[in-house]
Amino acid sequence: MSEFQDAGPVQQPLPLAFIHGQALIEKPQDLYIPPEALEVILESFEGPLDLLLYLIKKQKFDITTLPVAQITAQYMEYVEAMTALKLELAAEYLVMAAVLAEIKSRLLLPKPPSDNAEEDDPRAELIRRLKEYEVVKDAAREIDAQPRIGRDIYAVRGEVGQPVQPVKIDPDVALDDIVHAFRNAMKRAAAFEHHTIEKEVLSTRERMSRIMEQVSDEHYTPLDALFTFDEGRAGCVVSFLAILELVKEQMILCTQAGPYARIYVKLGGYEED
Amino acid sequence: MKRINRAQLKQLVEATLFVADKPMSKSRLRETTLAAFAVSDKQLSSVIEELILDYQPRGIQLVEVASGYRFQSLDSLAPLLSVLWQESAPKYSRAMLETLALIAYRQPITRGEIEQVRGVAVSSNIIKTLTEREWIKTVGHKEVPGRPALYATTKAFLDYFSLKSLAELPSAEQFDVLANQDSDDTEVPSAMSDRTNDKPEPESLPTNE
Amino acid sequence: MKRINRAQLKQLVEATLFVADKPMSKSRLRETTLAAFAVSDKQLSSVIEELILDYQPRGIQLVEVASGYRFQSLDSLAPLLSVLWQESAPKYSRAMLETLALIAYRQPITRGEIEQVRGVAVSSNIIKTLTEREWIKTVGHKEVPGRPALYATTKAFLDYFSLKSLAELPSAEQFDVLANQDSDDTEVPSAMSDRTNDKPEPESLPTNE
Repeated sequence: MSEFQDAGPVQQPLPLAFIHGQALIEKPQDLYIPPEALEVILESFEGPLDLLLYLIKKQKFDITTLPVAQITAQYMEYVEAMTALKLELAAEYLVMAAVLAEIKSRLLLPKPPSDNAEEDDPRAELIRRLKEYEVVKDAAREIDAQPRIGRDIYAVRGEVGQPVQPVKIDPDVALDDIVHAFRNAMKRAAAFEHHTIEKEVLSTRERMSRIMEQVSDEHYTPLDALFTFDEGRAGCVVSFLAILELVKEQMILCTQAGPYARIYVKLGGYEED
Repeated sequence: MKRINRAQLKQLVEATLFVADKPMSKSRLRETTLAAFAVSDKQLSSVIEELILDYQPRGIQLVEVASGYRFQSLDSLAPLLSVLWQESAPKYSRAMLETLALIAYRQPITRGEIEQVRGVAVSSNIIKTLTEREWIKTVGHKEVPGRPALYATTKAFLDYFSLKSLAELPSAEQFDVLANQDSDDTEVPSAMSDRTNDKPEPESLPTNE
Repeated sequence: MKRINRAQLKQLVEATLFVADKPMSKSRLRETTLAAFAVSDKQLSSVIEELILDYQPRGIQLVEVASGYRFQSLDSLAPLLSVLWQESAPKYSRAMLETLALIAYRQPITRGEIEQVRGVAVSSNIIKTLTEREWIKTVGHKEVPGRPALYATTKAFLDYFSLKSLAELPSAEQFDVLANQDSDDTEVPSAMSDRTNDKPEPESLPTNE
C-alpha cells in the first residue's frame, strides 16, 4: 500500500490541484467552483474511473460496498457543473454517468429470484473495473518511483585508453558482379574508342597545325613553350598527342642534349645524317 | 582459439563492460571481445561475480539488468551527481505511466484494452513517445477486426528502470491477484477475459541467460 | 559546508569521474559534486592518488590528461576492444568493380591500361581499397617510361570467390562476344559521361538475381 492510500483523504489529503500557487485540497462543498479551478480539477483526473476513485476515497467508502446512490449523486454534480460551465467534457465522463444511472435503476428494481445473488449485483462490473484501475494507478506510481537512469542512476560512459579504429566490415561482392563489371567495361570501351577517335582526331589535327605554325625550321623551340597552363590538363594532353603524332609523321624533330635536359623542337623531318 | 589467463580475462571483461555504451550480456561478450579466446562458462561467470564483489564498496557498481551487465553509479550518490547535468531527468505524466504500467503488466496488450482499463482514450502521442524511447514495441497484431497492434515492453525499458526481468516489477503480485480473480469471474466480460495465451512472447519476458 | 568522511569523498570522486562525459579537473570537481562539502586540497589530492593506485592492476585506469582526470580502459586492451565498434563499409562502386574485373581478367595490368579501357581515371582510392582488402597486389613494373606498377589478383581473391584458379573465372571470351553484340546499344554513350567513379552507386550495379 502506498502512502497515498494509507493516509485518509481527510487527515492527509493529496492536493487535487494547485491554483495560483495554492493547493486545492478538496472540492468545495457548495458546488461553486471558479471555472478555471474546475478546469484544473478536471485535468487532474485521469478519466471517470479516477474521479470515482477519488469520490470513494474522499467519503472513506470501501470500493467493494460501492454505495451507488451517493457516489452517483456526487458524480452527477461534477458532470452537471462541468456541463453548466460549458467545459469540454470528455465523452468518457458521460458514458460513466450513464453506467451509474443504469446501475442505480437496476438496484431499484425488484430482484428476480436467483441462485447466485453475487453475480447478479449490477455493481459487480464497476467494482471490478475500479479495483483494476486502482491497481494500475498504484503500479504507475511505483514505476515512477523505480530508480531510473538520469535521475537515480548514472550509467558509466567509458573511454578507450587509445584511439581505436572501428572494425570495418567489407561489403560482399558476388562473382557475377565482377563478370558483369568486366562485360560493362569492355562494352563501354568499344563505344568509347569509337566515339573518341573521331573527336580527338579532330582536335589533335587542329592542334598539330597550330604547333606547326609555332615552331620554325630555322631555330629550336623549347618543348614546354608548346604547352599553355590555361588550357588545363585536357589541353596539354591534346598538345602532347599532337606533338607525338607530328614526331611520328616526321613533321617535327625533337632533340635532347642529355638525360633530363630540356627538349627542343624544330620543324622538319629527321636530318639525314 | 587463443588462451587467456584469469587475470587478463578479468581485465578484458572489466574494460569491455566499462567502454560499451549499452549493457552487455555474457553471450554478447563472447561474440565480441572474447570471441578469439577459449573461455568456459564457469570462468566467465566467476570473473563477473568477482568483479561485482570488487566494486561493492566503491562509488560505482557492476550490476545486472535485463540486457546484461553494466557499470552504474551508486544509487545513494545520485542526488549529488545530478549537478553534473544541467537538465533534470524528464517527468512523465500519469497518463503515460499508467499506459506503460498496463503494457508492462498485461503485455501483449492492444491500445483498446488499455483504454478499457483506464476508462479514457490513450493519446497517440503517448504510444509514440514510448515507442521512440524504445520502451515499448509492437510484437504482433490481435486477430480481431482492425488487427490492432499488440504492445509489449522491451529490454531497454527494463534497463532504464534497472530491472533484470518483468518479475522484478513492483506490485507484480497485485496484478497476479487481479488476473486470478478475473479468470474465476465467468459473468463479467472483462477487458482481460479476451486475452489469450498464444500471443507472441515479448522479448522482455524474464529470461535466464 | 557539509562534512564528508574520507570513504564517502572517495566514492563521490570516483563516481563523478566515472559518470562524467569529460575529464574533470580538481577545480571542476570542487565546482560541481564537491561544491557542498568542506574538502581540503590535501584530502582531494590524496583521494585521487589512492584511486589511481586502486585501479593500477585493473582493466580500467584512472589517468590524468590535459583537462583533468578520467577513467579509461587499459591501453594494452585497446586492440581487443575495437571489435565493439563496427562499421560497414559502403557497397563497392561500379568503378571499383570494373577495376577489379579488369585486373582479374587482364592481369597483369597497369593503372593506365585500366584507364584506357574504362575511359576515365582510376582513383588511387580504388587501388588502395582493393589492395587493403588483399584482393590485388603489385606483381612487377611495366618496362615503359614511368615504370607503372602491374597489378594482379591474389590468392585471397580466389578464396573469397571460391575459385581454385583464375581459369575458373567465368569465360571472358564469352562476354567479349556478348559485349560486341551489345555495343550497338544506344544507351552506351550516356554511361561514358559518368565521372562519379568514386561514389558508391549500388543501385546501378548489374545483378543477376
